[in-house]
Amino acid sequence: MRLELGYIHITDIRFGDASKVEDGVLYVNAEEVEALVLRDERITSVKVDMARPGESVRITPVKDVIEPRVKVEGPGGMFPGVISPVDTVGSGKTHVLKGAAVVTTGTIVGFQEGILDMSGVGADYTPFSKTNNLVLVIIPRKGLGSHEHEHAVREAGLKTAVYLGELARELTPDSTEVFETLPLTEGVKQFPDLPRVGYVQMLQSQGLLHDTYVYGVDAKRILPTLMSPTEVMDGAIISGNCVSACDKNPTYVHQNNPIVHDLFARHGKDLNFAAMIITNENVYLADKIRSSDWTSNLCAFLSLDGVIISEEGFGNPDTDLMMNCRKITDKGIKTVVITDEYAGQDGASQSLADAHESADALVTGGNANQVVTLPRMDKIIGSEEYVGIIAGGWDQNKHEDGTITVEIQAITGATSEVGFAHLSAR
Amino acid sequence: MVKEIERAGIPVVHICTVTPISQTVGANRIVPAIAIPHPLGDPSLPLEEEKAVRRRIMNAALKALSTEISEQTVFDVD
Amino acid sequence: MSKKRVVHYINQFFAQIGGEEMAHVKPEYREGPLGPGLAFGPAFGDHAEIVGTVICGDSYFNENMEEAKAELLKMIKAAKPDLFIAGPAFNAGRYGVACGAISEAVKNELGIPVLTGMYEENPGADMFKSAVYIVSTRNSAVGMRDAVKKMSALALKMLKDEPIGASSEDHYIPQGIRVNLFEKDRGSKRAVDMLLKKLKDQPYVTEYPMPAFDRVDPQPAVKDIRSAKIALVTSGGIVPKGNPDHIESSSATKYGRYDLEGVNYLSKNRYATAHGGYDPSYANEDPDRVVPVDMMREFEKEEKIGSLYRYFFSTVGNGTAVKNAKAFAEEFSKELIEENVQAVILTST
Amino acid sequence: MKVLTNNPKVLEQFHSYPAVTVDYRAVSLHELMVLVRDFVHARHRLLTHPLSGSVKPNETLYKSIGLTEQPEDQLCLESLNLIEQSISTVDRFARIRKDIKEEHHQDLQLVDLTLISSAIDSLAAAKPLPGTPPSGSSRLSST
Repeated sequence: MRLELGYIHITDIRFGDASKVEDGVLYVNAEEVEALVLRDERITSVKVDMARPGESVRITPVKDVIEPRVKVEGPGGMFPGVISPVDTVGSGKTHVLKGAAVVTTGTIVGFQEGILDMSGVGADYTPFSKTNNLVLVIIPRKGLGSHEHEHAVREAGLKTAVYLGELARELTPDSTEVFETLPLTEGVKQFPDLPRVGYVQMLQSQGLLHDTYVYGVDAKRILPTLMSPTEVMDGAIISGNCVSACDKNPTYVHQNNPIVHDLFARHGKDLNFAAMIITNENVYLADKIRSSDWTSNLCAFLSLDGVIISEEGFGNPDTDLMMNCRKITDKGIKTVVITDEYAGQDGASQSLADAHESADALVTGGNANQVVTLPRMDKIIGSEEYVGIIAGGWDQNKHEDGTITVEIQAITGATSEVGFAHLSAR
Repeated sequence: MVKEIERAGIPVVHICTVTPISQTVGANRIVPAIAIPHPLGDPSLPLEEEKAVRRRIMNAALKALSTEISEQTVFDVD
Repeated sequence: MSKKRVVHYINQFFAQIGGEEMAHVKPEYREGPLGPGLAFGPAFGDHAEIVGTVICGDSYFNENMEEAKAELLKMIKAAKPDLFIAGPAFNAGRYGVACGAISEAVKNELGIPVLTGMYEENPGADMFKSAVYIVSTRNSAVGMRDAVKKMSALALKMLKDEPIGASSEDHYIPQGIRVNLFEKDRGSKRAVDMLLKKLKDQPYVTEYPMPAFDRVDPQPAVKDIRSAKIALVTSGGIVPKGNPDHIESSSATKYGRYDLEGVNYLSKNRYATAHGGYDPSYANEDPDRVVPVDMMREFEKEEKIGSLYRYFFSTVGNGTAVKNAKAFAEEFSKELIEENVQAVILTST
Repeated sequence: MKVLTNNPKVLEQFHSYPAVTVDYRAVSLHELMVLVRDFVHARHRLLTHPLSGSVKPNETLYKSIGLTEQPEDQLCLESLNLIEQSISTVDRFARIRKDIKEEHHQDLQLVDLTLISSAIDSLAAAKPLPGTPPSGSSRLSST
């Protein structure tokens, strides 16, 4: 499968009479976006706002972040099985508004989370302080159930991203990048002397606010399976995961999966990026055993020499991670795992909920319990009301001078377990 | 506990039902017991027989304490 | 601004007094830098200077640790340092222990920043890495230049009151405390790099070593079990009826110490279990099923053992490691040692 | 499956559900975990991971954990290890106290309900029962 990504670099975002991209500026007609979102009768009102890098703006509680893209050539459309009809994506040509993002906020359940600061200390911890963000503050119909609410917010974000992505359809990209994976036997022949490397992505799949969708299928219902790594670039995986802001993967991170990108960067040079395997993180223990068995069998079946395994979320996925690592290692395959840590505010506690000696090559996204004091922001998009109760916050953490103290687990994307961020710990 | 006692310089024998756990917690001399709720007894037996079972386990414990070992060892109860 | 005052500790060898044959020399104080201390000068520049050097023989220090520390502390205090440096000790074991011990003492007694340096496998590293900053050095004095560079950099950070970074940034041996840092490369690239090294069988450094299974070497066997004093310990929660110490039924935060004087067996009228993790009826029916006092008394009579220790210790544990249990055992083991108990029988449910 | 829970919503939803016995206890999260351990000691095997969900243990009050209905022949060591590890994780988080507002109890109950529902769905999928109605999460997930 061969996919060409054409990047249109976005350096600013502004409201305008017509939505368009001009000289790197993304102009958005707010009324059109509102009308689009309000087509969903579950949503009563939506406020369209903007946040640019360096501004004194805090967005909270953040639900999802999505990159605007459009399929220009090749089968399928963006977010297949969810927004576009089901069709295999990942080949042809896709245009990307690089530097822009759609951010959704909404209070689905009371302890919802996700802080995104566009400047100050907090901005260092979130990758989305560097993007020009179109923010949707979504108010649902009164009495709408949590599941429906989550679904409505999720779809509003995706639809808006598709709407913005369409603006890039006719544009000439500022730069392009090509990604290609060959069918199994051809791939082996292409680089016979390079180690065959696979990527195992564990997807959060436990229930409300803990779900991930693959071509529209709830990931808890999948068996581990193979994907072409380019499929994720067209939105084959989307996030319905809103708990644990620091280490969940927003849709943006799925679209830009950094492990996929960094493996492609060495493809044909030091390694042969053979396959991507997705698996889940279910609550039911028999599911965990079955999925890790299946995943390790797939790795062996593909004659992989090395595998990177990424985790998503806190707590019980540590068990999935260790099961996967142990079983894949037992097949004689070299592994590296990526996780993050909950070592306490003082950093002195045990970092993981589970451990196994096979996980001897581990990359960490840092200690999510680290405490940070965020400066006062001139503007809040969403509501700060929840800062006290989001994961990583606590009641007495709002100070008189307007600063707030939180654990970095409250910050969207701070301790990414797919290695999207630079934070680490020793 | 077992490790700290040993570390303090006193040989210790761990009598416990679930010997793999004993190995995990780092006991060096291990003697298997009967069951979790009654490690050194067997309520299904008449008193005299039950005491004989206890004696056998305790004999194994004394033997374990008297035996030089270089690694974790589970001693059999005769 | 006047230069900050640094006092430096070295052993007899680096003070050029002599080798092993001079390891017995007692503490002494000399003005100014000496030996490796001279190398710190250029690195400190205008910020700091070594105003004095304390020297002690490795054997003397290790064999008379309390006296040596007291003498050295007096000398160090008199020099009014802003910072204290010991070593680097590289892989010299006794020197490493001395560097760690005196650094810890200075930190605690004088309340000034301290640091030392040694090879990660130096026994002193394991003993003192969580107490003081130990810069990781090579295993021999060949690594002196590198060690001085890293130690002086950390020293200057301390003197300037700058925050200390993660162990990988400031080159100290990890202290068991997780410290966040921003890496140059994002996590995914670090993972790919690590995997490539692993695939080529090249050395790589994991960012989080798996918690090691702590092991203790087995103690030698009891020479003559027939004369040995043996203590009974249990995690099965057997206590006098009414649970006078209020030991919790799970994950206990206390342990009990109970007198067995004149007790020939554990009567069900006087003892019961406090354990909440299993069906208590069998243990309550006959507590000897958990703490075999009856059998120990028979063994005493039969002279199969010397004696049963007068007290037994009891807490509620649950198989796997419990931090509290560790603390209990450390505490009562002291008593057992003092009372010449030669062996322990620990029973668990 | 025996579901030990301190979540009233789980009791309400599953009290008469086939193949599920809800054992509701009005206890704290820590106490519930300890109760689960007692069952594990009594040779019940864990069927769900005790640290379900990403809501941190000090930020929720509710937990539902699935175990085998009947004790098995032997103590399940993996279950014991898992529950011990989970208790120690819960206790570790408990050191950082967070106030949980009353108005969010319902939300926390709902999330816990969907977590255990997903496990009950897995159980039902593995052992189809005649006349089993669709349970919580399959009905609720709407994509």
